Amino acid sequence: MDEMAAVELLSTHGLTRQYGGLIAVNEVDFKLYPDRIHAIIGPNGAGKTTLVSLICGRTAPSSGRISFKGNDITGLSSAKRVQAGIVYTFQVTSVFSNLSCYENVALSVQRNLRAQQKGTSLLGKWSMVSEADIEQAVSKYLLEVGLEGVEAQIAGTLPYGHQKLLEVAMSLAAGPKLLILDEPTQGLAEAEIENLTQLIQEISKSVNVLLIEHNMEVVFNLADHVTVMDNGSILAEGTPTEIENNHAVQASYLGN
Amino acid sequence: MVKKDLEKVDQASELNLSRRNVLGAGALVAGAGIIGSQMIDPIAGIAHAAGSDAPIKIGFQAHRTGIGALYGRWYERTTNAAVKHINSIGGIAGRPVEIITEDDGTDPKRGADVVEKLATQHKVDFVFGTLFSHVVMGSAPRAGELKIPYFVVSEGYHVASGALNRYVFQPCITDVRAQISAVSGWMFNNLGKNVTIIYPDYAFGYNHRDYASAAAEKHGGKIVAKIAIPPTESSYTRYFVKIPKNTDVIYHVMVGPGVLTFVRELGEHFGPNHPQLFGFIDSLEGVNISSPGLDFLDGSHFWEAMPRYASAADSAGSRFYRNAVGVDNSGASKSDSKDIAAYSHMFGCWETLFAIKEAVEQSGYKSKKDYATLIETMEGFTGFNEGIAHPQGAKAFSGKTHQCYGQQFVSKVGNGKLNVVHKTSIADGMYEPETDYTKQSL
Amino acid sequence: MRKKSLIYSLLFQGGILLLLFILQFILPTYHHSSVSKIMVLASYAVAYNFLLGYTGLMSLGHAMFFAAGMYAAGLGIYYLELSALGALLFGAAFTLVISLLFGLFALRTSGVSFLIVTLMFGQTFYLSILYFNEFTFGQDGFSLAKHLGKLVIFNKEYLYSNPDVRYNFALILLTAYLLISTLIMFSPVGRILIAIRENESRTQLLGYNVYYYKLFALVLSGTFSGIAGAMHALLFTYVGTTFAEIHHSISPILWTLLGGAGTVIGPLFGTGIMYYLVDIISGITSNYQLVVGAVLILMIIWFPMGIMGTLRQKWMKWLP
Amino acid sequence: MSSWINENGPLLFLALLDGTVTAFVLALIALGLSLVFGVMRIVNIAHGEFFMLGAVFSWFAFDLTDDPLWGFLLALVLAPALVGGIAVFSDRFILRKIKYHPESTIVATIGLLYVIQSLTLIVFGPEARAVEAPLYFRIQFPWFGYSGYKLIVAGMSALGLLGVWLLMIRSKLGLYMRATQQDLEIAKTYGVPTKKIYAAVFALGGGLAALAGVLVVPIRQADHLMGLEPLLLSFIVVIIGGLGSIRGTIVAAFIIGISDGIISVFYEPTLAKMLATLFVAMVLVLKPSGLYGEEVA
Repeated sequence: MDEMAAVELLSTHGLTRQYGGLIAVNEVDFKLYPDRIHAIIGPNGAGKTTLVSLICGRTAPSSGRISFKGNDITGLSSAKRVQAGIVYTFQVTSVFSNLSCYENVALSVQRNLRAQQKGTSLLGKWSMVSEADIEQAVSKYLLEVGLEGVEAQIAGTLPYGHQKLLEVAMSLAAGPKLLILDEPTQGLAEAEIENLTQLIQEISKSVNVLLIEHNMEVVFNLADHVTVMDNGSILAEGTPTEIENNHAVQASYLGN
Repeated sequence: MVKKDLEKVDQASELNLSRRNVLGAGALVAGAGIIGSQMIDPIAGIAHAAGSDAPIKIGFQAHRTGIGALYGRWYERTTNAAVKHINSIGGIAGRPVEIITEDDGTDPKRGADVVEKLATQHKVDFVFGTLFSHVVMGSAPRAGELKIPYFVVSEGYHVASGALNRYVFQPCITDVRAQISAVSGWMFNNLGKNVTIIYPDYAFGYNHRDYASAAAEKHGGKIVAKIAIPPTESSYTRYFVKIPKNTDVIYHVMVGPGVLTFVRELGEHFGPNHPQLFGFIDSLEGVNISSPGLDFLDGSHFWEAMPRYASAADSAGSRFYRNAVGVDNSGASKSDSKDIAAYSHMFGCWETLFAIKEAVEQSGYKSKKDYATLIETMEGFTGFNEGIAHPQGAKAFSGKTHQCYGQQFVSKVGNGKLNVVHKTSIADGMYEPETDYTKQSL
Repeated sequence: MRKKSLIYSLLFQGGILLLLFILQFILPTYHHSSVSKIMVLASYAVAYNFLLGYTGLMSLGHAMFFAAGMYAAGLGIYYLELSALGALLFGAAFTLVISLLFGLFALRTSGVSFLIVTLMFGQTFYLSILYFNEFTFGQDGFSLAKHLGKLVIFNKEYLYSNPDVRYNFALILLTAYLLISTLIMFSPVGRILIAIRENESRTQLLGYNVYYYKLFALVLSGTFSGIAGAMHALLFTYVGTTFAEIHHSISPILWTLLGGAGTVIGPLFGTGIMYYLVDIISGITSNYQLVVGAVLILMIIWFPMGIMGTLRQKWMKWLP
Repeated sequence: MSSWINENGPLLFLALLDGTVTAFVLALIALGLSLVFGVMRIVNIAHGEFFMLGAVFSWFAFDLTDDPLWGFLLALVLAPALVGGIAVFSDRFILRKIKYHPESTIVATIGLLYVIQSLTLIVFGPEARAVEAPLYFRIQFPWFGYSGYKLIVAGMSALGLLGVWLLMIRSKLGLYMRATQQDLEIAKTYGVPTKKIYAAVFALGGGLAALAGVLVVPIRQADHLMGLEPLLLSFIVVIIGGLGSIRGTIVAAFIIGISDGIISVFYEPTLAKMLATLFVAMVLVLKPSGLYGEEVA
């Protein structure tokens, strides 16, 4: 519990989201500390995806607050949150399937490059971003996820596993401070899962990772810290070992 | 409306490219293109000299589709009948007449294209036949640019007002200003002094509003209310409550598909105790007077440019014309008694073709290079005599305004038909010319 | 890869524009004039395509922008005695304001709602031209022939409606639109617009404020449509409500889809083909609208990518 | 106040009377558009042409029988059926082929609008043709008279609306329609024949417009261009009421019908139309769900 002393990267306070009569996320106080892989697990309908949707701004909360690096971001649009460094990768791949892989990653790269520009130009900041720089960065990120050479391919024609990797490349290219991976291993073959696990390990050296995952093997392999959700609330928190030994968790979730 | 002086044609050098490099490289390219083209001078465009028996080609801009289609069909029938007759009597200056028809969809955009197509692709000698005033407004500038005589049959005031150009003539249908001036005097003197005017909410209607008001002043009448109805309206009852109680006469002029509804709802609104009605036949052009619900019009009066129902008073020319265009004695098509003619407008097509014939023959027009002579000849005309060529009646013509002035009729509805009760003189409709096209260069 | 595409497409468009430049010396009078008109209308379609083809927003009210530019230029010449260039700039500025205001409201909606909002705003604009007829000359419209000055090139005077002036000004307008469209489409901003068309919410989650980019596309498209309208007023000297009617909003949809939505040059082909189709049909039958309707239906069923879209898919992958 | 009533009372009364008649007819036309949107998620731009076809078929029936009453009764049965048939045909051979994609549907139905209008022009001709009312009498109020047939139109429209309502809540078709409107995928898994439901709804929508055409034609004659105006008005109504909501459509038809009547009578008709269209645009922008409906995607 020594990490408690560290300053949290992200925290929520009484975060709630209701859909009609259904409370998907109920008064959740969630804390995420830097420099470790944090996993959220829980049965279907526990509110995991809703919680991360609230965090990345795809969904507006019914009540409660969210802060990131000490700033209140509850009112920020999803785009602003990406700009602040909260980047989300989709559960079901959501690449631009009609565009080439190059375009997919370039979209993400160019925003980051633009944000790094200092000074102004008559034609606006976009004119200061050069295509050569974009090209270079795209290659770098594709290489990083192990997809070198696919630039010209149309994203929708890639095998599913590669689309997931492309999605990760897009997220990395956005320059994340916190990378949220929603069920990254879902639908992947055994070998692909292993590959992805390694990649996440690698990424986590420079980027904070929040992982939502069903595959317990992956969770216990990767995570430094685990939050268990059930019925829209946090059921338990702790290291993987602590969670494994938690009776409540076993009863509600791990047991099956 | 703001009247602007018309003499700004020669105001030059607004975009002097040689001095101000405003458009940069693009301008240079344009300049090169323009000058290049000027030097080469497109091979086409210059009319080949026609042989003595080659047909005179007349382009007919027809409203076959769109809101003008009803009139357009009768304009086309009349035109074909006139050409048939002209060719049977030896054509124009010994040359047969050929009509080339293009549909303009009653749309000013397409109208301009049609004028262009007739002039430059079909290489017609003249363009003629346009009715709807917005189409005339859209097409006339192009005729001016192409320098091709353009004879309209529109009854709009736009020709005589000076809004168009020297190539546009309206030689054989009286403009709406003169029509109103001619018949409204009769209305004020015979039907009543307090008049409510109901008119369509666009230019044609404004002419009625403005010139009827002017006529009221002249004849000691009073316009007690002016009710504008949008052209898209399909129900009129709610406008009728705005008619003041002291109204003696309702002056109505409506066009478009709603006319019948208009009249019928007027009847429902007032019942038997209604003010006098004075309408422009435009309200019922192409509509059978004995249509369901129109019995209410019994005893009311209409302006007609040419009486729809034949009578003993008709001239020989008028009878000849009625037969030639295939209209029976009650104003319907001889082949379909339900098909009522646009009788107060379509004569304009017939007469205009004869006016063209007269101008061509008098000027000795041979080909497009004789346009100037032809135009000057027509500007020299002072009128047309009644006869087969001009069955509607004699007309005065003003070379300055390019507009003719003819007699008008007032008819009363009775026994399910229209009976002429008054015929105006040409002078009743004349007004001081407000423009002089002869001063424009050709 | 991208650079090569850019060079290819500039060469391709340059070739077509060069062809158009040369054509003016060859074409017979009628076609010379038709092509001038096609180029102005195609510029309108290129502007429209910017919104439909590249940003994925379908508007049913674009005639509003075309007419706004046309009326601003025309009324500016009529009342304020503006010069031709002044009128063009005035038309551009006016549509810039109109499209900005319009965009601020309308872009709060999307999909079918956006379509209907554009239709309604377009209709309101049309009705207001009729309503203020004392000022706008209502349905009849007005001619600029007497109010326009002349163009002077090397001390020689030309009317703006001179066929060669008309042709070359139309060509310049089209060239400018094609060039600007191409450059934008090959820039990072173009990439964002395409991303919005493909998947708006995903684009937002890449950190882009989608609203601003849509607003940019709408204002550019609207203003360019307005400039095309102003140019039309100058070169064809007639201003009228027919250019504000709903039919004039439907036309660029037809031209763009036929030519290929989302291809820079497609709208030019679509406009040209439709113009000549209507022209030829109206010579044969009296019912060209039947053909327009049938083309719309058949195209959307069998040929939804349009001419250039299909060509791009099959052969010209580099086409922007 | 009392002098105002004396002066403007008849105006107000007429505005309300006329507005009510307009509202009933408008509700009938707009309901067709609304049902199609609600269930099929598409906007049918050719809807006004279905109305026009109803009026035109009515004229043919009148011409054929040469008797106002029999012609009217024949048209009442035949016109909605024929138009429904055209709608089913369009659904099968156009809309289904483009998979009801919202924007493609708009383009396709614009095409359909042109085709129907042009064919009508060829077959029916350009003129406006009158049809005699099956029952005609005039009601004399102290200040003005009014067409009795117009009141019959309002009554019959009300019956039509009631019919649709019963259909929606009592019949299997109605149940299927509501299920499809709620969730297409779930409806499919529960065995709702959604293809047939789509065709039926499109036919029903067209049939309602045609029915309105039949009712209205003795008041205002039939012509091939009469479809655009009711289309725009129906849009206004459907949007203000909330796309897909029957209750909203009917309420909005009354708001629009009566307010249009009042603004036209007391102010300017063109102004009334301008304000109505602007109002609709603003409703869509500021309250996209309309009065009762759900948000439009």
